[in-house]
Amino acid sequence: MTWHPRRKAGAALLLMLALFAIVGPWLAPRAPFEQNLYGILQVPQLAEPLGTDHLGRSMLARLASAARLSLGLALLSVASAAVPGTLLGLLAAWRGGWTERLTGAVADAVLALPGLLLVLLLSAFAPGDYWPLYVGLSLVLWVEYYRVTRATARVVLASHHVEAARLLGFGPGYIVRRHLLPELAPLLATLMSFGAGAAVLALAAMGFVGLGAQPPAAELGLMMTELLPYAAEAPWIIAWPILLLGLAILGLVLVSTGAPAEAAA
Amino acid sequence: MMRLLPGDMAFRIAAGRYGYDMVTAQAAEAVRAELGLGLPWFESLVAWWGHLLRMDLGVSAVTGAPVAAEIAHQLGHTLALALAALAVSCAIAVPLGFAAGLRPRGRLDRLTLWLSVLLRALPPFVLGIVLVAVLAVQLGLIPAGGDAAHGSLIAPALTLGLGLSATAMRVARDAMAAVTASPYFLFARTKGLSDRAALLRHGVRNAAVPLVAYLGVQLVFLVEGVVVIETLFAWPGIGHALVHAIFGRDVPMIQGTALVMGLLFVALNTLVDLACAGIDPRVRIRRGR
Amino acid sequence: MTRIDTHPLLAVDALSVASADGQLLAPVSFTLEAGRALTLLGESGSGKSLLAHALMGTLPRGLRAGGTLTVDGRRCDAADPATRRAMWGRQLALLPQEPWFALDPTMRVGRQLAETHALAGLGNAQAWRRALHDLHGLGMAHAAQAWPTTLSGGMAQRVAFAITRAGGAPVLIVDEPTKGLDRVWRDELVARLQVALGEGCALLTITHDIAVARALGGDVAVMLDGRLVERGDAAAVLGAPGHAYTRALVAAEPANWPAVRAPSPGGDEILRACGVSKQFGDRSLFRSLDVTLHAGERLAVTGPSGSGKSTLGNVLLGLVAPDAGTVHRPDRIQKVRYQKLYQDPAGAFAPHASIGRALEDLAALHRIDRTRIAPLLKRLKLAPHLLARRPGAVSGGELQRFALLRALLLTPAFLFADEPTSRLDPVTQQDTLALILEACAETGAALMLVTHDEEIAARVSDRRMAIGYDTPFPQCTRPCQ
Amino acid sequence: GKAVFAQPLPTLRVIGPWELSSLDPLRNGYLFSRMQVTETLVDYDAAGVPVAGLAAGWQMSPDGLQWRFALRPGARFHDGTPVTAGDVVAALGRARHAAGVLGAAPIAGIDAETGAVSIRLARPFAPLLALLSHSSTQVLAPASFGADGTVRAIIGSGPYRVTELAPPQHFAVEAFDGWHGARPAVTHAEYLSVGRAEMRALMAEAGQAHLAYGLDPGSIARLQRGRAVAVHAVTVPRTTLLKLNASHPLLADVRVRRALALALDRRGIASAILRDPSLAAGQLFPPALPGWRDPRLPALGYDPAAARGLLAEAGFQPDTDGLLRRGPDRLALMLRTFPDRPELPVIAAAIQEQWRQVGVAVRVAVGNSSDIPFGHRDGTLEVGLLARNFGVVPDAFGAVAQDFAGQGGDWGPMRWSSPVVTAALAALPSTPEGPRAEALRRQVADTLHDAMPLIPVVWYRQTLAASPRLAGVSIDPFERSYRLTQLQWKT
Ligand SMILES: Nc1ncnc2c1ncn2[C@@H]1O[C@H](COP(=O)(O)OP(=O)(O)OP(=O)(O)O)[C@@H](O)[C@H]1O
Ligand SMILES: Nc1ncnc2c1ncn2[C@@H]1O[C@H](COP(=O)(O)OP(=O)(O)OP(=O)(O)O)[C@@H](O)[C@H]1O
Ligand SMILES: [Mg+2]
Ligand SMILES: [Mg+2]
Repeated sequence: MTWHPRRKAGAALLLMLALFAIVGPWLAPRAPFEQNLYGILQVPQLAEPLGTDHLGRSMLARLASAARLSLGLALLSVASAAVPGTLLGLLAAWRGGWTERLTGAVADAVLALPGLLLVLLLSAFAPGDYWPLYVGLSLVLWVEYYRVTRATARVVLASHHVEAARLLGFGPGYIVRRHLLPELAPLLATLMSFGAGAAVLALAAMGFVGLGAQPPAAELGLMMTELLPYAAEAPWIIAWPILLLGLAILGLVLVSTGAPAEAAA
Repeated sequence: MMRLLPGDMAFRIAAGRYGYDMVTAQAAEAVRAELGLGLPWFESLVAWWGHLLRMDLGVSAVTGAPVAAEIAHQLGHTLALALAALAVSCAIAVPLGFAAGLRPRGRLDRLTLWLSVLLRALPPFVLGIVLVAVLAVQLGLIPAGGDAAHGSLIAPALTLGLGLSATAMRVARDAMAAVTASPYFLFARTKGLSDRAALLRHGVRNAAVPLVAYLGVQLVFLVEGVVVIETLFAWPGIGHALVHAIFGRDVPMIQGTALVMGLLFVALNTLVDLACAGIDPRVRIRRGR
Repeated sequence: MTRIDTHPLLAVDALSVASADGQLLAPVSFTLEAGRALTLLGESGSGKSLLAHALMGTLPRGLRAGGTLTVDGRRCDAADPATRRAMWGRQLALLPQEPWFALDPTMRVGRQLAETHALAGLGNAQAWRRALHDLHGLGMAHAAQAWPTTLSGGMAQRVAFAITRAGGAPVLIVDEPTKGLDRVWRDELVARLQVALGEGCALLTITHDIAVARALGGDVAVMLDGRLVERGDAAAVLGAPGHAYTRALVAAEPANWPAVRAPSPGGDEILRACGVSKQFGDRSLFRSLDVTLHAGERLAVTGPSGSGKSTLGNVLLGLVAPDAGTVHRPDRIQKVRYQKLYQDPAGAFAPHASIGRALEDLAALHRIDRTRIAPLLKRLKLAPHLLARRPGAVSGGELQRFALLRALLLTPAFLFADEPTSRLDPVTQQDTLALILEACAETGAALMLVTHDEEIAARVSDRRMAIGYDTPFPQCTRPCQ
Repeated sequence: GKAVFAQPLPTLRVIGPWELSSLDPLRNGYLFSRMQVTETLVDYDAAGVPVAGLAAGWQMSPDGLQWRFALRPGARFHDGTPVTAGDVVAALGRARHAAGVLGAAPIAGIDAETGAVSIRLARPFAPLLALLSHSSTQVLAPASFGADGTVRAIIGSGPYRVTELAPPQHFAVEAFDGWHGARPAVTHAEYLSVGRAEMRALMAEAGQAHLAYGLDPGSIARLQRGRAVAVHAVTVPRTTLLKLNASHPLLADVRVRRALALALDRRGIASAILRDPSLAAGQLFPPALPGWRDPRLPALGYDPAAARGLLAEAGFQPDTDGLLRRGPDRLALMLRTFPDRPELPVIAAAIQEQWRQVGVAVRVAVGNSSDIPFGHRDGTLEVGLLARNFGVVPDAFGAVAQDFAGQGGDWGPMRWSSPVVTAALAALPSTPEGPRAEALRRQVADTLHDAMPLIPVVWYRQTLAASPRLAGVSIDPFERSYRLTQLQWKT
């Protein structure tokens, strides 16, 4: 399979980010938690290539460890939202009737329950960990995939080619793979790439209302929250995590826009 | 469910009520006695349902005001903000996304891609601060916060809407790209419609199917997702209130809010479903069979 | 017909089409004159539709046009579609080969037509009246408020034609405008094309129906394998064909087919429908219909367009639930052995998977011997390299044959063939039908063939059914016990 | 273009982080007394001296058990009704709720007399005046209450009356014509709650707020550079401190507590997080509490080597990972704090790292503020980081007494007591102001400095960004009033 240059660029970008997450800590002069209260908010310089944060910690070291934690968890939360969301959406569109009504009601119920409550409940089981936050997020976020999938799948399922495939004896798995997914892929790819960014930002929002900040671990979203007060003084400091997140989203978008359905169009 | 959460409810409520300096064990015990928090959970739930049947949502454990009145006040603000943000996001995402989708891989497509990546990577509070710093402080165009001044809806709605438009723009673009590649769109053009007319009559409606489904979900998330914006811009909305209620373990308030929001969402979703079916007859026809 | 003075409206100079793999259409040059028809006949897959798209500037991505054309005095580079964009609908109009896909699924039929009338500067009300008038003239007065997905194949064909005509463009290119239409509507359509000619239009018609070519008169051109092999005055060429292929083409007209042997009746019952009725809205398609089919039997179904032939087949296959009555398919026969050839083959393939992939998947699913594919390809005159293409990148006739191939791989017990040869040139049509009959005979499959062509119906089967008339042919139904 | 949305003269806008979550004086009453809508019997001046409030004057019986407060003659509520002794008694009765400060006073009874209120005490209690200045004792007109006794409106007797109420964010006031004093220059004002410090700073800068309370250090630095606003600051009697569980096996040893105190780089924290090294807490009581603070005490220092020494003395040895152990126990602590004051989690992170340097493993849990008193009660709290306001009322005695009573109060030490402190606090209420009282207070300060049941970290400063168009701006160190009546518009 030949890859579109855009896709290659995206993959290269993601690879670079992964590399940064892995080797970054070695590049950094200090451990991510080491502070220097007398050298805060320093501008980037040779010793501190990305400057220091509000507690004089090395931004390079913190970004690298945040990249590892956040991007991994963001992908996890996207996957754990997209997979059940899409599957349920497909199921609802496929079966219609009470299956659709039931899953729809569940989705409504999830939306009606304050998502924050879910996240809080989950984080009560493992206080201080980040994964409950992300998993809690995906408990809410799957609805997005569910509804969008259902809406698109309904139209596709009404088409002749799906009817023909059924007549030819193909099962749901095949129809999903060959008929539905190619149609859904660009949309899902977009939602997922941006969803990874949304997950990180959602965590930033939680930090903003005072949830989830468990020092000293570095997490992209929470870094943005805690650096906000220093944005006016040292804008470059808060720019780093934003830049990193932006690059990650860009990489994902580029990789996914090369999806098969579009490449051949 | 609230009782599963860590921390003692009476203490939490006392903290919410009196401010943390004043929370003492005595205050907490007074709260416990006043609200009957010692009761087993099912008794309080039954009591709540009983009140509910009489259309009574109770009074907030923290503020002591009737829940219904508080929700009415806050929900109105939140809905105003959510709708304004949705309008902003549509106003940005739909034209830009559609225009980008008309020429996939064109210059505008690339530009909007960068734009939406940037908007998606910027946390709303940073965006909000930047907007206020530029629009309110530097240019003095809009008021910065609070609901008191006229036009104070602008900054929060803009912030929220911009953030939302990031993904919506791409969804719109993908949908439109699919439409422009379709034979009926080509036929609409070869039969003589101008690009604009073809877009308006045959492009928009077809591209709207996935977009409406997506925006429908967004509207729902908006109501809760506004927390940050409400906190940042001192907007007296329900997201902000709900967060406080959850932190303060204000059970009547949470129950009331969840109930009202649940009803609201069911209504919204039904509306979105109807809209989807209204836009696309194929869905209706298949169901009719 | 009165002849009006002719002048060239469209002059084509060395127009060619190439893909990355090579040339699909060798350079052709011709002119289209006002009031004179040019009819393109030719082998299925010879490049007729590509020629039409190259003229319009609507070639699919990946294909390139070469040469130049002059429309109404203006020269355009064929490779640059931008110059023709402004002429669309006003100077140039194209009726695409797949009318079903050309209609916007989210707009009612009447409005799609009316908006085209409005382009001529009519007010909304007047445009709507014109649209109703058009639909009425095409026998579809009741369909103005219908959604495109509810149209029958022939109805979609007629609507798309009306829309193409509505703009009043002087250069009219119509790609198989009569396929799927019964004789009455075919003649009506031809009459309308003649009216257009009378109004001074230049007409390029692509068709497989030689009767249409004859009726239109003017010039005919015959295409084979991406090049023009013969052209000249219609009567002359069709009366005394010069090229061997043209001769074959004319000889293969269904009217010239030898009558086929009726199959020996008997065999197990394959399908029994008792008292089935179906109506959509307040339009009743058929009422209390009984159909019984035994192994090896052939039933030809005819009827006016939109009368419910496809719907009947869908009811028998269980794809559409009847309003009343029952359909019985014996349990001993596997479900997948009830097969259907779709009226619109383009809609019946997953658009994003290559044809080869689709066949491969089918073979894997039902453990079909893959060596059966190659001989069938050959028999259907399908080039193996087409397997790598997606359904959108082959010609309509090619896809129709692939659909047949796909159905035959499953050795059907019952085959509902909905206009299986309507997109094929007469030669291929004859071959293909022969293949269908042969395959059915071999496997003892019951065949239900829908066709608008009485000649074909007559030659395929003695058992006939006509629906949409007040009294169905008495012999087609057998009472249920 | 800057002037487009700036308010024209009449309405003064005050913004602060506090939300108007309730009208109840016990809950959010302070906003109304700060905006000078309501009054308390006693008021305090900038020097911390009690002055007349709603009470024109007061007398104490020689035994200190009977107080009589004469009401200001002619005092009227905003609805025109006169303020009666009965109204005051009712207000004080409500304020004796468990969550009100008055609950701490040994009050035997409160009686209405004509034009006066008398309070009987069970024992002498000097800080009574201070308690009577607390906003929870504010006096509301009877018409303020609904049939069920809940507060429905705010009808006070101060120089301003409420014109608009939109909880939880906003309310507006205007000068009250029936006020006995001179008509203030600021005739209209409003309060708006804005949660984020950054936004408050921006609003002040944009001219959309005239007084913006509570600024973050980053914004202060920026505002001071510009000329758009004047920045005022005053240290307030609030100390950010670590509350230690003295019964915890690891913390029971005073050497460990001292070591933990020595391991803190307060100057670093103060300069990095609060941007003012002078806020490093040299002792528990801040300079804003002159009576309590002992100026002779050596300021707490930063000496990690000494800290390690003390820990070694206490039996802790470094493990391979550099963290300390004593036998099977790791020197690991859980530090609880809460985000209500945004600097607390940041300080917690700094402390975590500084303690790690001397070998103490700390896990930080940022939760709700009530987790600390709750953890105090059920004994699970190990270390809590909090900001304690000793100036809830102008006399810090109330807060101190509450914190150090018995084994320690909810916001004071935990399971720690000292006979010296107990005795001093018992003696103070009946000790008249003078060298003797001063000595007692010093005893308290010195004992705390030595035993370290609470580790002071930094002091606190209240900041205010004021519009340059205002004259007479000042901050009340006791956070009782926004002093609207003292403001003047500059022409
Ligand atoms: N997008 C494409 N890419 C590559 N090849 C194509 C594409 N579309 C059509 N072809 C090939 O070009 C040839 C001509 O196709 P065309 O559709 O013009 O045939 P046609 O003469 O119209 O046949 P029919 O009568 O069956 O419609 C066919 O062999 C077809 O496979
Ligand atoms: N889902 C539907 N809803 C409403 N009407 C429908 C639907 N499907 C088909 N029809 C109508 O039923 C009628 C019969 O359709 P059908 O496709 O069976 O016709 P047909 O005999 O196959 O015609 P043709 O020869 O043109 O293909 C048409 O008038 C069509 O508009
Ligand atoms: Mg063709
Ligand atoms: Mg049909």
